Amino acid sequence: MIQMFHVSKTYPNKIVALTNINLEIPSGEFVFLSGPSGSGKSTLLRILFGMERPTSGEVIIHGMRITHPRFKKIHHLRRIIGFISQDFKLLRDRTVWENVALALEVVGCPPQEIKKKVGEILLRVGLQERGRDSILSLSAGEQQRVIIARALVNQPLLILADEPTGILDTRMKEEMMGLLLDFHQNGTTILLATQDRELLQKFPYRVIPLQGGRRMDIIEEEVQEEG
Amino acid sequence: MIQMFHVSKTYPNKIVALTNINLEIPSGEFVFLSGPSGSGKSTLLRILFGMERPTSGEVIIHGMRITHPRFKKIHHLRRIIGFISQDFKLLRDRTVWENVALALEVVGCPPQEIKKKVGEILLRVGLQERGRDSILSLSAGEQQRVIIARALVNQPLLILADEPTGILDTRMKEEMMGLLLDFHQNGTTILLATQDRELLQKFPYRVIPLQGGRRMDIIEEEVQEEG
Amino acid sequence: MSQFFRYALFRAFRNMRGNLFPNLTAIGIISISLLLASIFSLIALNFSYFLKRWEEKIGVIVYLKKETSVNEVEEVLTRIRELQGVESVKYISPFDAMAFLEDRLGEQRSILDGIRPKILPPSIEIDLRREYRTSAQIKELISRIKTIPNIEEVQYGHEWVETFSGLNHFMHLTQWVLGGLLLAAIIFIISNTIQLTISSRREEIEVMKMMGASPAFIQIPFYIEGLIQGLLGAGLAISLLFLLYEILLQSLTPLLKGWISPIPIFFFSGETIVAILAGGMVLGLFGSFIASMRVLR
Amino acid sequence: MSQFFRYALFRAFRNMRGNLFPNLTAIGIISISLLLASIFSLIALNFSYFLKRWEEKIGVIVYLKKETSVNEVEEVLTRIRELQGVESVKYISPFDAMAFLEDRLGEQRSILDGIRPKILPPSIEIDLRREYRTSAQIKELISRIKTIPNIEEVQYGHEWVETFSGLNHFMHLTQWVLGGLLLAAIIFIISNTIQLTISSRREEIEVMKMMGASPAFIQIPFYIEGLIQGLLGAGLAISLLFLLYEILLQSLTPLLKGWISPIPIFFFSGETIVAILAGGMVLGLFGSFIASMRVLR
Ligand SMILES: Nc1ncnc2c1ncn2[C@@H]1O[C@H](COP(=O)(O)OP(=O)(O)OP(=O)(O)O)[C@@H](O)[C@H]1O
Ligand SMILES: Nc1ncnc2c1ncn2[C@@H]1O[C@H](COP(=O)(O)OP(=O)(O)OP(=O)(O)O)[C@@H](O)[C@H]1O
Ligand SMILES: [Mg+2]
Ligand SMILES: [Mg+2]
Repeated sequence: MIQMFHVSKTYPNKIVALTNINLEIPSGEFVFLSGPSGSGKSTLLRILFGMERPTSGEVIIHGMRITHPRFKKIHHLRRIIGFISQDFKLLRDRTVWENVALALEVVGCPPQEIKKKVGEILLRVGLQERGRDSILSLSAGEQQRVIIARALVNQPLLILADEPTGILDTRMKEEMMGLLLDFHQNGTTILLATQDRELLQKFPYRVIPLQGGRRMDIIEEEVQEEG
Repeated sequence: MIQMFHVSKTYPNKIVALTNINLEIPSGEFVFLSGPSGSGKSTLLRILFGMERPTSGEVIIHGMRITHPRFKKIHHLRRIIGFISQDFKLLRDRTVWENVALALEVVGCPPQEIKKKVGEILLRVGLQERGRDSILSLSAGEQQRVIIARALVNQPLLILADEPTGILDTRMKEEMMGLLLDFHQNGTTILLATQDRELLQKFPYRVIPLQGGRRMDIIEEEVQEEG
Repeated sequence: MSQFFRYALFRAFRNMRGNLFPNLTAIGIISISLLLASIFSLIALNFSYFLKRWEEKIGVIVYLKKETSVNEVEEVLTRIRELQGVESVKYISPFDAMAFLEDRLGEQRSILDGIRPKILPPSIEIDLRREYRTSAQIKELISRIKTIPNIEEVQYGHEWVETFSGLNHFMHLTQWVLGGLLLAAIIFIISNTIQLTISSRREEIEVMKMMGASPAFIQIPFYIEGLIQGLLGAGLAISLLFLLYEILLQSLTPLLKGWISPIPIFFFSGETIVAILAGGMVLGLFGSFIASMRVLR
Repeated sequence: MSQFFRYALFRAFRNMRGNLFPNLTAIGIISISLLLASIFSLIALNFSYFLKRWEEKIGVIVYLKKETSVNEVEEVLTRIRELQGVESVKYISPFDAMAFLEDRLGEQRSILDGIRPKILPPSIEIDLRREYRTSAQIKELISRIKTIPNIEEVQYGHEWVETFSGLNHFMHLTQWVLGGLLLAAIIFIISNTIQLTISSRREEIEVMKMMGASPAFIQIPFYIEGLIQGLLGAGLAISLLFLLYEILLQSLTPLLKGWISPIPIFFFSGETIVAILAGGMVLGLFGSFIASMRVLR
């Protein structure tokens, strides 16, 4: 369960990224975030991940009031979230396997379990044979799949995905959406920010449209759902 | 004029990215490179940019035999090429303006000209008001536009673009394509690698399909042009 | 918890191996800083030992009249012994004085050929209690001695006494001021050097934070690294210093035999070496603590 | 071309300002390295000056029989003057000898009270030409002197001669071996430190290469940076050394007046300071050269 009350974000350079966002996403829902470049999609996701504090408003995730000025347990919050984002890159001097395993190491997962889980997720993203390769030897699309694997390997309760399919080809795009839908079926809440009209048209989930720092009307939302 | 003769590339980890590519692109042509993830699109562009040497074969660009073992003037080659690529990032501790200006500084452009050209190109990509902002304060799509501006600011003779529109929204995608077409109109050769079926369908240019390290048949090329 | 530390240790070693170059640089720089500091303390140690030996030499010499009889000498000795501040007294006969003179002249003793000891005056050397070795108190003592009969002249190394207190003062000042400056410089250098090695892993730290790593998980390997760097740096510094010390001593001792032999040159004691190693570890830990505060925010 | 350099200079300064922290660290580390090296050379300089003064003292003393007449002394002087390797001779009368003895005994000169100069023997001091100041040649000279009549004894500081050649040998060894090691260590440290400052801009270098920057365009600002770092580091080192030197001298001189005054302690000459500054620049340049070779590939 994610709740946002009157959340606004104005960056120090006076850019208003979000104005008065009110949102409730029940556990297990699949939601799209959409809007043009600069409309605040990534800002909203970063706030949910505790990377950015809203200028005003409150955010409650799974009962944690993460906007509380003395909220200190950000790492507890992050352990239940899988964030698929270009913001934090893969480590270029490590192998594919090591990059994915790091997500489990930092939460103190025992070695055997790491081995099992990393093997499984690499199989799911089609990189089972690239585990020992360096990140530098992957194509752009392959790197994107490692980022997805890293975010999902720890079976998060909540998945935040920022344009996860932008540079994937059609087949891979479908496979990755399939992977996310599997998680969804198992009860994971999913927030997916995308500008890909194909995706929005194909999947009948709720779309939260953002527009240059103000929430658009529900009317417009319906228009887009039809288009 | 770009010529590739029997170009093959096998990476040290035995992945065959390109096999026996023969290609001739006359000056001024607009060409698409397409193929699924891992099919060698970026590898081909990196070879043309002198970032990677082919395992065998010859490449001649504007009369420069860049595959010659004693070819030393890579920086001369790069000065006539604008490479839109995720491979070399923007400098995060500089402003938008500084990032774009760097491309002119390194070729010894006088300050007044730098000022004029950077101003013009930022206007073209719609970031005229963000010049003084830090790269870190840009959204993903805005950063991608800075990368485009940086590649184009020096009026290159040849543009290599690797998935330049992957994370742009529809309006921006069209504007950026418009920008590339303007350059094309002025005689610039353009090689654009993309998996975006929308683009391939919309623009009637030659498509060079790559597939997992071997050139696909012309028959298949035609199939895709129809699809 | 033990597994946590085992894993932290494992990561610290892996990081050091993976970042061999900045780590070696850090160790080298730490060891040079500590070498400088140890050279300084070694010099201070030897100098203060030298001063202590010198202090022991501060004494008063009383020359007796040449015709003083043995009984009279006995009386003078007894009266001096009773004075406040006198530790011990020693009678130097004219023969002893002659022997001393010959010894003092060394190679040039030939010029004494034909001199009879008899013409030299007998004298008494007075050792003072430590707390009476100050200018003022010595002067008072001397005025008392002068009242004793049969005394020709009283001498004391008054220049020495003044030099001595001056040097002692200087030593203390230097030790605290220079030592403090040196410590500050070392902490600055070590923390900055360690910061450079941490900076080179800023990306990794960033990613680990995003994956939900606890602050302790991120920092503890750096503390361990700092500890190890400090320990290795201190060990290297002591080894280098010992090497230098040995080379210097080995080359100089046979050459200067009988010349500096009364001033032995010491190396640190075992306890001091352990203390330096521990100090290196503390500095490394402290340096990585400061550095990680700055880098990890 | 001039514009190219002006721009390179501009970029070097901008880089240094933008990367203030690694640059200050580099300068600090360079200056500490150079400080170490300068302390070493300053000690060597003073030691070798001390040795030179000592060398001048190597001489032979000839004691004459007590009853030697003035004419006979004249003859001995003439014959000695004619010997090979003799630079100059000086007659020391018994009165001179007495004065020397009193001087040598200092505070304890009272023991000489009542001694007549007459009982001391007259002597002749011989200064040797520099090239004759070796053990073997002095021994030969002495055997010649001994054939001259009216001579009681011939003495020479043979321990001194041996010590002296030993020390001279040691000095040369130390200067070359230790100096070489120090230089290697300094180059290692400086190039590694500069490499760390360059590494922190690896991304920028990468991007500039991709934009078509020529290798010279990328490297020259780093060379300029290295040059400036070396210059500032050397300047800082000399300033620190001078401060140390002044503090030491100021505090010690009044205390040890008459004690070490025959051994003046020197600071570097103006030319040497310029040479050290130039050396710092060369080291910085060389360090950034090695570093950029490694980082820029
Ligand atoms: N750290 C920051 N400082 C200042 N402004 C920022 C910062 N981050 C984002 N912005 C601005 O806030 C607005 C929203 O940015 P955000 O990254 O949320 O957009 P977005 O919807 O993710 O866009 P895109 O689709 O291009 O990724 C943009 O105009 C951006 O320039
Ligand atoms: N440096 C490298 N070392 C080893 N293998 C590499 C290297 N770079 C690329 N490859 C491999 O070569 C193949 C082609 O890579 P390339 O980046 O050219 O693909 P691409 O067509 O650009 O794919 P994408 O659409 O995902 O960017 C991939 O399988 C990739 O893993
Ligand atoms: Mg975004
Ligand atoms: Mg690619």
